[in-house]
Amino acid sequence: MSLFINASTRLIVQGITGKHGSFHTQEMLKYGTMVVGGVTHGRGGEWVHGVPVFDSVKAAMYATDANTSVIFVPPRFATDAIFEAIDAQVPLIVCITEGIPVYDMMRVYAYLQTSNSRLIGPNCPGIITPPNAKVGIIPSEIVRPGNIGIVSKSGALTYEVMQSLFQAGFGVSTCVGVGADPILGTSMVEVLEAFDDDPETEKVILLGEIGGRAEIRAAEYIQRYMTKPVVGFIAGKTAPNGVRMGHAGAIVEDGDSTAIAKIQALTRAGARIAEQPEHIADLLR
Amino acid sequence: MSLFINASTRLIVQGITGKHGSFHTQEMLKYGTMVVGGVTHGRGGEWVHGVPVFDSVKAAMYATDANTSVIFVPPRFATDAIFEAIDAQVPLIVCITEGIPVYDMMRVYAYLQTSNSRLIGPNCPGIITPPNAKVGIIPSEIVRPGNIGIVSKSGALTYEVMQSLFQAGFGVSTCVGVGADPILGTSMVEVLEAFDDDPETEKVILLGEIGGRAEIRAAEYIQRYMTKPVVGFIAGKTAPNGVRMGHAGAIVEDGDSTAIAKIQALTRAGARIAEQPEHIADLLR
Amino acid sequence: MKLYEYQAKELLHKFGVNIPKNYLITDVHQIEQFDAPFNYPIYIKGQVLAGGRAKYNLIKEANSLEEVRHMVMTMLNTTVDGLFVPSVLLEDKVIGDNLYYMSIVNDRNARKPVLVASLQSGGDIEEFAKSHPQQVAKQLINPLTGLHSYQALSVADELNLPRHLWRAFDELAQAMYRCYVHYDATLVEINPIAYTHEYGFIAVDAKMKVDDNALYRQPDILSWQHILHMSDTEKLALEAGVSYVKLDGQIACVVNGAALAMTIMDMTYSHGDANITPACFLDIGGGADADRVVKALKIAFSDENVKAVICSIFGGMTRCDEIATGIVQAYRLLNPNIKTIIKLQGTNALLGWEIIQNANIGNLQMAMSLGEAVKLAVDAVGGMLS
Amino acid sequence: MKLYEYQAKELLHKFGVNIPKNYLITDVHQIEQFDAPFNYPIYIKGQVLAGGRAKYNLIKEANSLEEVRHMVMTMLNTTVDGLFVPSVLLEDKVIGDNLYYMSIVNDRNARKPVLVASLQSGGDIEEFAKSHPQQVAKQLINPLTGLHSYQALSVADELNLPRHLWRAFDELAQAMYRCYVHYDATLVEINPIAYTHEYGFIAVDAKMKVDDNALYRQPDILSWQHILHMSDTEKLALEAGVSYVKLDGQIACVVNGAALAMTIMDMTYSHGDANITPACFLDIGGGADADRVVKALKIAFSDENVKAVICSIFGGMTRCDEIATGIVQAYRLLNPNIKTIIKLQGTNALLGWEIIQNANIGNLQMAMSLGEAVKLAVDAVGGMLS
Repeated sequence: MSLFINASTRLIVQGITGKHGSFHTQEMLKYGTMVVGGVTHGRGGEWVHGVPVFDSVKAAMYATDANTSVIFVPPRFATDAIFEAIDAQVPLIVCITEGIPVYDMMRVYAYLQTSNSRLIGPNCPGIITPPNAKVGIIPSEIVRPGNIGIVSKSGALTYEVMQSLFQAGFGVSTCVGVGADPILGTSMVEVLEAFDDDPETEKVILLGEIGGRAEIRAAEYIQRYMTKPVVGFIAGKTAPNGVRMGHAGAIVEDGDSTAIAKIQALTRAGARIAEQPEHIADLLR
Repeated sequence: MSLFINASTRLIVQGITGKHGSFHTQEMLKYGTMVVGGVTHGRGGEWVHGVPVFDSVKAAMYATDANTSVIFVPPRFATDAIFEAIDAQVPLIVCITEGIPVYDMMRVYAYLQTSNSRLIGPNCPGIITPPNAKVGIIPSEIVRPGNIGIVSKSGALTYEVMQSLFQAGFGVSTCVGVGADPILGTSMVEVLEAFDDDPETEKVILLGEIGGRAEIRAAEYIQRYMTKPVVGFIAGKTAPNGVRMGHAGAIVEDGDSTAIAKIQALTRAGARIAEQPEHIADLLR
Repeated sequence: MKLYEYQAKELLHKFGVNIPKNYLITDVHQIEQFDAPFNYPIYIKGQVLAGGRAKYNLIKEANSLEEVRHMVMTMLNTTVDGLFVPSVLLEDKVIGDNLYYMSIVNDRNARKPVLVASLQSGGDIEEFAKSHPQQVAKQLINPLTGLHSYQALSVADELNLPRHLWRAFDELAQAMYRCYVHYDATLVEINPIAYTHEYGFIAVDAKMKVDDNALYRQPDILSWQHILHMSDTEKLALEAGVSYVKLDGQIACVVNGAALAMTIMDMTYSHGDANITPACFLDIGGGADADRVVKALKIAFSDENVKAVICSIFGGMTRCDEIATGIVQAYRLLNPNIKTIIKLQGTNALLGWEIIQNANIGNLQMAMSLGEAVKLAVDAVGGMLS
Repeated sequence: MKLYEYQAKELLHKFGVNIPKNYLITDVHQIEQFDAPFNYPIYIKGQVLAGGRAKYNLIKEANSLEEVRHMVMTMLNTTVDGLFVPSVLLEDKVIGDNLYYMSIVNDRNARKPVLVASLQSGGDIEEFAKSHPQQVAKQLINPLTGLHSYQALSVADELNLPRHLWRAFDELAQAMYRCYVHYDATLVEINPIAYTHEYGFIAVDAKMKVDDNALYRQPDILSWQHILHMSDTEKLALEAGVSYVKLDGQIACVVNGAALAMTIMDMTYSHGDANITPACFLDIGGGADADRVVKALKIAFSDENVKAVICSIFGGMTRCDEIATGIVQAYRLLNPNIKTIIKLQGTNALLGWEIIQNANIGNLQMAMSLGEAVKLAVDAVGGMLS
């Protein structure tokens, strides 16, 4: 078992003919992910790294019997791509795209509630379940199979942590990047729940940052329900108030959205919080 | 048993302080319907015919434990009234109002699919289950309890038929006016299904008219599934093509929407079709 | 409410649809002074609220200013097969490689808007769809989320549209959908659409219908209502809020409820005397007051063909006392030499009967059933005709 | 993107919100010739992208033309507490019986827009809501169906608003919501709203923020971007598509990913030497190409305080060879006397390392861990400062 993806994941790539879509299709294939199809409107019939391209998600689903889709299209087409995937009843949709307008995502989220699809992201690095399932852009050379679950808002910070785990000899059950946008398809809490239920996972790393209340809610969940130990790191202790720090979601707007408040809440909930990413491995021992 | 309403119906009237709302509240009360509350925004605290008025459906539902709402507000406020009733989780909503824009109703219908409410109408006369439950505007002096179910698109034509049944000695289990708008909350077929399941109903009268395919679908249903005999009448054999005949929905736009096509389909399905309304009673014997 | 071609094009253009350069003539003086810079040949298109204009000679091609003037003079303010021509549109003749069809229309069965497109243009799309289902593509639209690009593109795919046109095809569909939503249209149709290298997709002819029930929130469209060529009677009906359809016979049917009114029409037709038929359909709707009844009867009486009126009311929302008051007022006001057969039942029927009886007007006659009402009316007409 | 008060009011007014008569001064010549017909006293309001203007003396009352001119001269083109005043709004002083608060804002936790209103105006509504929860009413809005009137009315009810104001209150909320949707706002706020007999509800002050990610489809808003008072560096960052936050220290953090950049900032702060802190936050985002890196470094180098750069990239979407190419290009182009500590890992990291090494630039130094990168940067700054 593992979270969301595993060896039987059959993936289609929306935006497969684009620069990023094509590059990461190759990376995912290399890792062993079954990329069974791609979608670019108007490019059906082509092939990308040996993967057939279709003109619609529906056609790709029909031809390939896929169960997962990853979205690499530019932000102004990404909302449409998510709706297309939902309407084609893709069970798991992972949206890598950064820069989707918030209003669009609120509409997507409301629509998602009436469907059976799960959306991860947007603005996320995706999911990796070593040794051979990767959906998204997480570098795979820094991860080996193991029993540590990772849930994170960010990309690069997560990779830093994964590498230090790798160097310290730890392996990962699944790493899920939930994304850093204000409106996300899947919340940190939902991933914590899944880790708690996952027999492959023994300990969980939570990587957060300023902005929103996701980490506060995670702390509430950890305190009330979580049975497995959690180690955390929160970025942005020194970020100025009211300024958007890169991510659309990374902004201190009220007391609960500061790094300090989140660190305090998680600590109170029993999680162990690292001072800097490279200390996380020590706290896992 | 009976369809949709019965002696335990607890009704609120949206638009109770209006001319029609107030008049028909009195009529429904006279008939014995439990009208437990009314709603007019900004008129909470008043009383109409002994019925307390509330400022919102939510407040009325909370205070009265109602299970049904009837809507008498003017067309430009009626869409909002239906959304309010759906959001307040009223199980049965009957909308009498005529003249709601089609686009609004398409939105309402799509939203309704994500809820547990049933909508009857709009632009319908409502429902009556003799001897003491009436939601809407169907005149009650021309109906007695019995075993004939009636499903109809129209108001006045239905009353004519009810009166001739009354004079011929027949009684009615439930009469449901589904409405004559292009987009309706509940279709004729859904009502036929309910009649087929209703132990109180032995025979069913279907009253249709030109426009749409509801009667064609009813014919398909009757042919395939219906166990009880159906007698029908379709108005508009002589209506000119392409002209809207009063109702927003009453317009011949294609072959299936003519009275003749509907009469043929229903006849093929085994229903007996009356030449004029006053002959219906004869066909029931 | 149907819109004229030039109105539909104006609205579509606001939402980004390309239309040919054009010039509207509504007054004969305009054409006397006309000298707009067109490249001949240009189209001369009589504006009427109906399709199939070519067969009425309302679409012509002019090759010179002289011809333009002559053709406009011949069309403007004429009546062709019952259709008045209030204006003439002069328009660049667009030469496109291919002609397409696209519309957004309410799909009553699906209870959703639907995008319909075809590589085949002109003619009746419904008929064409039946005979060539492969050549017409449709996508239902969820009105809560709107038309998705992927849906428009899947239509393009289904039609085997050349791929370099897909984006433009999607943009056209999106523009039409925005226009449809913004104006509460029940139909937005471009037929044909041409594709040219200069403009991309461009609307050669366009149709639009706007939901009458939504006109209250469409001030721009409502302001066009006065341009519609309506008879005085139609105007009166519009003001009174009654539904009026003129027919050729002698018996006016004034009824609350469309189905009942149609039923009475049907019964009149099937009465046996083919010379005596309905004069009009007058649905006064639910909850009519006395004033609306007066106006409805005024409309009925104003038709010279009308020899009798059937006023059949079964009150639900409608209150029969209001109806009776209206009838009496109309007779006091107009005192027509026409019989009105009255059938009142339902809400406050007894009060209504009383009002009629107390008024003591000789031309008012009561009926107890639809059959009786029709019979009395036919007899009254028969008496007058013989 | 934040809008100025006068911009927010202009947009709200388009959607039907009443605003006081006003006049915008952007140029000192306008005020020399100014003689608009106001009734004194009028408000003189310096336009800045921040709240609490009263405490900066940016909101004043003028009683004569003389005073108007004097006040405008004092405010216009000044910088108050770091805020530049590019324009001054002259505005009718509205005298209302009561002042209200209303906003539509994205509720991140509910993942929906929310309507917020209060009978209490001015100040921080979030703080006020915490201390007086009874006096602030909220309604979550389903973005697929929009703001229903019943919701606005229930807010009016909850606030015990006088009932004769309910319809107008609903209309105001509807207008604000339409404005919010139309312009992809993340906040539309009127605070305070006055109620006057002449105008009904009227916006005394207004704020609006528009989603940066949606600016591509908001040409009107985008055209206002040039009016924003931005430093050259901020303009460069905007063009390059990098996220730039200026800070007061000496170490520029050029990173792909906000969280990692903030982590490096946090680590720099906690390094021990309180005099050595970050100079800026520069998030080059995912998938940056060489050109974007060049621009980011240009921004970093242009700050005189910058004594060292940390460029830490963990490539996922980003390819380290592109990053390395950009760094080398920037040094070839600008040849700054500043050390850049480079940490490259992930996608194509080896290629990146090679490019850096082959370039053979003395000021480029590699680090293997975040800790090492921060230490090397702090040492470099320490060396220059001592």
